[in-house]
Amino acid sequence: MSTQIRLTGYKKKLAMVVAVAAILLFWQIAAWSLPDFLMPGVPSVMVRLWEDIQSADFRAALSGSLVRLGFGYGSALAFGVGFGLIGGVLFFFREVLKSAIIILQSIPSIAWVPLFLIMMGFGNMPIIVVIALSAFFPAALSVMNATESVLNVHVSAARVMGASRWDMLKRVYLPAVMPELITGAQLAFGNAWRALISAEMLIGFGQGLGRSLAYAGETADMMGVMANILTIAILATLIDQVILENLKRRVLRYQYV
Amino acid sequence: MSTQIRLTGYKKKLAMVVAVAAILLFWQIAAWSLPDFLMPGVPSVMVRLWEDIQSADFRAALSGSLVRLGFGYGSALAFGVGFGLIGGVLFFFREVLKSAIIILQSIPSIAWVPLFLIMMGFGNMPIIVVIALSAFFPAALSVMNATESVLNVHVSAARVMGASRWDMLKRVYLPAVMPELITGAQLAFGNAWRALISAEMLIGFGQGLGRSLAYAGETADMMGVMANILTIAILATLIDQVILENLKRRVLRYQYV
Amino acid sequence: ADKFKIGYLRVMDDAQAIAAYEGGFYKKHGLDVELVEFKSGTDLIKAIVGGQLDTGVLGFTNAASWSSKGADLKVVGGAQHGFHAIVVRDDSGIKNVADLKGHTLASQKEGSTADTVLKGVVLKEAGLKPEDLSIMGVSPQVAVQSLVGKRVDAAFLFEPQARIAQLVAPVTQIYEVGEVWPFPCMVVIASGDTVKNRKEEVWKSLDAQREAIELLTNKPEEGAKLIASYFIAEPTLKTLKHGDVPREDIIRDAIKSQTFSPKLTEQELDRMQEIADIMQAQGSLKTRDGKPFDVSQIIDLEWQEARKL
Amino acid sequence: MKLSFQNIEKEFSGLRVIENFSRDIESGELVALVGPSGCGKSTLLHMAAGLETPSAGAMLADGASIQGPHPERTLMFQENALYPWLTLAQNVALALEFQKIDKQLALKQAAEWLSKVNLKGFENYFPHQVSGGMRQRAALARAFISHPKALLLDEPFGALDALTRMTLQDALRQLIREAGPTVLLVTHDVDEALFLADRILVFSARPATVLKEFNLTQHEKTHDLSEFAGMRREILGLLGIHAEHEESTAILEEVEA
Amino acid sequence: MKLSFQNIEKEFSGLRVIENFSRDIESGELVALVGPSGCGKSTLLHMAAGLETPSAGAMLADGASIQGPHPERTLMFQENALYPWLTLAQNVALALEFQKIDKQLALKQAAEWLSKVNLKGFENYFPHQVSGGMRQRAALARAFISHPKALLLDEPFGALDALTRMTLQDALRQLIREAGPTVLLVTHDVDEALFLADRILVFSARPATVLKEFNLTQHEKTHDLSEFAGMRREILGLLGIHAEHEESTAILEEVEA
Ligand SMILES: Nc1ncnc2c1ncn2[C@@H]1O[C@H](COP(=O)(O)OP(=O)(O)OP(=O)(O)O)[C@@H](O)[C@H]1O
Ligand SMILES: Nc1ncnc2c1ncn2[C@@H]1O[C@H](COP(=O)(O)OP(=O)(O)OP(=O)(O)O)[C@@H](O)[C@H]1O
Ligand SMILES: [Mg+2]
Ligand SMILES: [Mg+2]
Repeated sequence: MSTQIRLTGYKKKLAMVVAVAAILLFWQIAAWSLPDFLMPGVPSVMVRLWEDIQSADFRAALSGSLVRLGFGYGSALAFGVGFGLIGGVLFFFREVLKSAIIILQSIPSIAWVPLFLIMMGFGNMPIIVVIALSAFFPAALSVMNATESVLNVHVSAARVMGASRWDMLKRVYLPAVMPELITGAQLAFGNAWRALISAEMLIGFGQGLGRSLAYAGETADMMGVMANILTIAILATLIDQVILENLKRRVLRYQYV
Repeated sequence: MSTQIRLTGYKKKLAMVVAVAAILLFWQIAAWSLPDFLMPGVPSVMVRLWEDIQSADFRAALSGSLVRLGFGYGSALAFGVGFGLIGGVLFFFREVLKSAIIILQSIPSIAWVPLFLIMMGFGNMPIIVVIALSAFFPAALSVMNATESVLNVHVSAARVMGASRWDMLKRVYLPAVMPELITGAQLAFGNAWRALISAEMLIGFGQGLGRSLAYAGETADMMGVMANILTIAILATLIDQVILENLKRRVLRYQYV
Repeated sequence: ADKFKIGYLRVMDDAQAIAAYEGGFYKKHGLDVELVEFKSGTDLIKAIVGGQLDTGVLGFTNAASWSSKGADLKVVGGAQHGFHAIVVRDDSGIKNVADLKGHTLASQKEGSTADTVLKGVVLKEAGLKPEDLSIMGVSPQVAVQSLVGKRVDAAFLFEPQARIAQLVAPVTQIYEVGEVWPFPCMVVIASGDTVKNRKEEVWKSLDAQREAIELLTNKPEEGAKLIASYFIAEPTLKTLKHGDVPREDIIRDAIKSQTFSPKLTEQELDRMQEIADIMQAQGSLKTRDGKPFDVSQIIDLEWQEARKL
Repeated sequence: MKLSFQNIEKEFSGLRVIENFSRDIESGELVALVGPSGCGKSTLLHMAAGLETPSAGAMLADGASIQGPHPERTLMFQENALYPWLTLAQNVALALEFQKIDKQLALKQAAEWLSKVNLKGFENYFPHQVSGGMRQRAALARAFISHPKALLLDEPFGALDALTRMTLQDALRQLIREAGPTVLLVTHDVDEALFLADRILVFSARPATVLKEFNLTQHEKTHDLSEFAGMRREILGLLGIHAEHEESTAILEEVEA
Repeated sequence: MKLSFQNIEKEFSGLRVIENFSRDIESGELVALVGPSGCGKSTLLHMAAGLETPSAGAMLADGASIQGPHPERTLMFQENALYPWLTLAQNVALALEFQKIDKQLALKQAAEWLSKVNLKGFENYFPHQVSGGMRQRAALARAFISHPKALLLDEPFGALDALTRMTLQDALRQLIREAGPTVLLVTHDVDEALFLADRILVFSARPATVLKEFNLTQHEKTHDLSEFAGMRREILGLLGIHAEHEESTAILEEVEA
C-alpha cells in the first residue's frame, strides 16, 4: 500500500479552479504593468473571445485544427502502440528503436517544418506528419518500457492455458501495458498539440488556431493573440481532462472500482 | 519478477550504431531523390561539419547554447524537485500545481517567445525562461507522481525511528522518488533542448546552435542546415546517453548491482 | 552611455542598416550601436513598442497597425522602396499576373506589408481575388525552396531571394511591383519616447544610414562586400546555368535593383495613406474608433527637414 | 496422467540446478516436493508444464515426450497469476476462451467453478477487490476449469497467512478428490505436505537430489497432525531445522545475486 | 516497559474497528495477538507505536499517555520496510542516525548487530540482493539496535516460507531473551504464537473483542509443538478452522473494497 490519497472529484475540481484563477491573476498583473496594447487585461479578452466563438471563421479554424490533430495524433498512437508491442517481443529491435527515438526526438518540430513542406508540398500533410512525429516518440517509448515490466507469471500462465501468439498480444500484453500506454498517450497529446500549433503558426495554410494566432500577432492585434492563446489552452485542457481522463477511467476501470 | 531482460552493454551500443546507420540511410535516400540544393548528401555534410567544428564561431555557438541550457535546465530541475516534493506533502497544492501545469503545458514555446521578449528584453533571460518553463513541467510532474507512490511502511518506519520532518524529506522522500525523478529529468532534458533550439531560432540574439541553424536556413545554406541539425542531434544524444545515463547509474546504483 | 539599439531583419530592404554597421558609419557619427536581428517585423515592432529597442528598419504597415491600437510610434525616415517580384516556374505557363488564377503562389506571412500589397494592389489590378488562387504564407527561403521542389508555381519575393531563385531554379520574373506601383516599403521607426528623449542619437543613426544608402546607390560593389555574408553563407552560389557565382556578384545585382532613399516624399506619404486604407478595407487594420486611419499622425519629418533633403 | 522424469539434468548458463533426477508420478497420485529455497523445485515443475526443456534426460507425459505447454497440464503459481484487468469470472473463463470455446459458455462455466470454490457472488469483482485467499481460490477454479489431467502447483498458498492457507488446503483437497488429476505440489510448508500428499520427496540444496522419500497413502488426514509428529520432525531435521532448544543455522540463506 | 490499553475504541470514518479493549502488557512479557484478517490487530499495534490515536480510551506506556512515535517503542513490519537504496548496514544504522548519532559510529554498531542476526559479510549488500529471510533478519537488527523497551511486531515473518520462518523465530527468541523488551506480536501463524508467546490473545472478527486468552509461561518451547496439540486445536477452532475431516467455511474472506 502506498501513501496515495485520492482526492475526491470535488476537491480536484476546486484545485482546477484555483489553478485557473492563479494563472488569470498573473496575467492580469502583467496587463496592469504593461501598456494596454501590448498586454490586454483579462476581462476585455474574455469579451473578445466570446465574440470570436460566434464567428464562422473561428469555427472553421477550430475544425481545421482538430481534424489535423485527429489524423496526426491518431496515426502516432497506432504506430506507437504497434512498434511498442513489437519492441516488447523483439529485444534488439526495441533497443534500435529506442536509440533512434532518442536521436530524432532532440530535433524541435519547427526545424522539421521547412523540410516537410518541401518534401510533401503544401496542404495538411506536412502538419499532420509533424504532429505524428512528435507524438509518436512518447507513445512508442511508454509502450516499450511497459512491455519490459509485463509480469512473467502473466505470460507463463497464458502459455500454459494454451494461448496463441495473437491471443498473447491481444489479451495479455496489450491490457498489461494499458496503464502506461494511457500515460504515454497523455504525454503524446501534449506534444501533438504543441506541434500542431507551432506548425500552423509557421505554415500559412488552411484554417487553424495556430494560423489565427500568427495572423493576430502580425496585425498587432494583441487582444486576438491572447484570445487565441486562451482558446488553445482551454481546448487542450478540455481534451486532456475530459476526453482522455474519461477514456482512462473507462479503459482502466478495474483500477478505479 | 518481470520479463525484463537487460541487454548487455555491447548489444546496446550495437543497437545505437544500427539506429544511427538507419537514420543516415534514410537521409541519403532523401538526398538522392531531391536536388542537391534542397538536400545535400551525408558525406558532404560530414565534411562541412568537420570544418565547422574547427571554427571559432562554432565553439562560440556551442558554448552559448550550453550555458543557456545549463541555467534553464538547472533551475527547472531545482524548482521541479522542490515543488514536486512540496506537492508530495501538501495534497491540495499538488492538485493545483498539476492543473496549472496541464493548462500551461499546452502553449507551445514559440507562442511564449514574443511575450517574454517584451517582458524581459533581449539577452539570455527570455531564452532561459522558455527553457526552464518547458523543462519544469515534466520534472515537477514526475516527482509529484512519485511522491504519491512512496510506500507507507517506508514513511511509518522512519517516523517510528524518530525521523524529523527534514530527515523525512531528505532521507526517505527524496531517495524514494529518485528513480522517477531521473526519468523525469531525462524527459525534461528533451523538452529543454527542443525549447532551447526553438527559442534560439526565433530570437536573433547571441551565439547559439539554434541561431546558426536559422541563419543557415535563411541564407539558403542547406549544407549548413543539415550540419547544424546533425550537431543538435549528436549533442543531445551525447548529453542524454553519456551524462544523464551515467548519472542515473550512479544515483540508482542500488538498482544495478 | 547606453548602447543605441537598432533592430533589423535579414532582408535586402534593410541593407542600409547592416551596411552602416559593417562600414563603421555609426561609429563615425559617434554612435555606439548594437544591431539586433529579428525574424519578423512583428517581433521587431513589439520590441520597439516595449521599449527594448531604439529604432528599427521595417515595414511601414507594422507602425500603422500598432499605432492604431494606441502605441506611440513615429516614422522618422525612409529606407527603401518596395521591390517585390513575382517569379514563376518556366513549366507553369504563366505569362502575367492574371494567369495566376488557379495556381499556387508562395507569399509572405498573412498580414505583412508584402501580403497587404499583393492582395490589395497586385491581384486587384489584375482583376483577381485572393480566393482565385491558393496563397501560401511562408518565409522567403521556404518560398524559394518550394519553387525548386516544384511545390508551388509562383512566388512573390523580395531581394535577394528573387534573384537567387532565378539563378538556382528554372523560373522567370513576370512582374515587379516597384515598377508599377512604387511604395515606401521599409521605413525607420522609433518609439515616441525615443524621439523625444534620444533625439540626437536618432538623428545620428539616420545620418549614418543616409551615408550607407549613398554608398549602396553609388558603389554597389563596395556595399555588396560589406553585406554579402548576411545573405549567402557560402562564398559562391551554385547556379543552374552559370556555374558557381561569387556571392558578392549576386548581392551587387540585388542592391542595384533596389531603390534606397532616406527621404519620404509627398507621393510616398500619399502611398502610405493608400496602403493604410487598403489594410483597413482588408480588415487587418482596425482603429479603435472605427474612423479612417490618418497616416500623418505617425510621421515625424523633422530630421529630413533639418537636413534639407 | 502419468508423469515421468527420466534422468533429468538442468543447467542455467553453467549453473547446475538438477542432477540426474528420475521419478514416475502415477496417474492420480499427489506428490509433494519439499526442499531448500533455490534448489530447483520450480524448475522441475516448469519442465513438467513444458515451459522449460531439460538439458539432458527425458520428460514424459503418459509416455510421450513433452514438447511445450498444453492445457491438460496446468500450472498454478504462488500469486499474481490472475490478470488484474479481468474480473474473477473473466479470469477463470479465459482458460476456456484460449481453447476457442464460446465466450458466453465460458463465462457460464466459470461462474459454476467459482461457486465450487466458495466465491459465488464475487464473479464481477476484480482481483484487487478481494483478499489474497480469494484470489488463490479463483486461481484454483481457473486451474480446474479445463479439466487438466495433471496439476502442477508451485507453492499455491505460500503467500497466504496460516489460517487462510488451511481453509484453502481443505478446498484443494475437495477439488482433487472430485476431479482426480495427477498432482505435483511444491511447498515450503511441511504441514501442508503432510496434510495433502500421498508421497513426499525431500530435496537437498542445489544441485537438487532426493534426500528421502516418504509414503503417506495409508494415513487418514486432518489438520491435527499429531499422528505425523515423528515424520514432521524427521523432515524438518533433513531441512536443517532442529526441533530442539537451540539455534538453527543449517539453512544458510543464499544470495539471490 | 509496561503497555496499557485502557478502554480503547477505534473508528475509521465510521467503521468500528476496536471496541472497548483493555489489557496491560507487563514489562518483559511477550503477548501474541491472533485473529481473523482485518479485525484490527495492526491498528492496535499502530496505537502502541503512536502512529494512530485511539478514538476513545487511553493508551499508556509506563503509565504515561503516548503522544506519538518514539524510538523506544519500535515497530517492525511484515515486509518492504528496509529502504532499497541503502545497504543492509546503512539501513540498520539509519535508526541511530535519526537519533543524531555519528554516522561512523552508527555504521560500526550496525555491523555488530548484523553479525548477531547471522548476516556477517552482507553489510554492503542492498536489500534486493538478499533473500526475504535475510531482509527480515536485517529488519530485526534495525529494530533492536536502538535498544527499544517495547517491540511491536506486525506479522514479522508472515511473508516468509515456512522453513525460513522457523529459523527466524529461533533468532528472534534469542534476541528477545538477551535484550528483554516488552513484545507485542501479531501473527496469523498459531504455531508461531505457541512457540514464542507468554500469552496469546485470540480476537473475534471486527469489531475486535478478545475471544479467549491463553497463558503459556510455564511451558518449555521447541518447534515440536505436540505438547500444545490441545491448545492448538482450540485456537484453530476459535478461528473457525476445524481440525477434522470436513470442509471449513467459517472464516468468510472479506472483500477488501
Ligand atoms: N530462467 C532462469 N535463468 C537462470 N537461472 C535460473 C532461471 N530459473 C531459475 N534459475 C536458477 O535456478 C535455481 C533454481 O531455481 P528454482 O526457481 O527452480 O528454485 P526453487 O526450488 O523453486 O526455489 P524457491 O523455493 O525459492 O522457489 C535458482 O538458483 C535460480 O536462480
Ligand atoms: N487508515 C485507515 N483508514 C481507514 N480504514 C482503515 C485504516 N487502517 C485500517 N483500516 C481498516 O480497519 C480494519 C482493521 O485493519 P487492521 O489493519 O488493523 O487489521 P488487521 O487485523 O491487522 O488485519 P490483517 O490481519 O489483514 O493485517 C480493516 O477493515 C481496515 O480496512
Ligand atoms: Mg520456486
Ligand atoms: Mg495487519
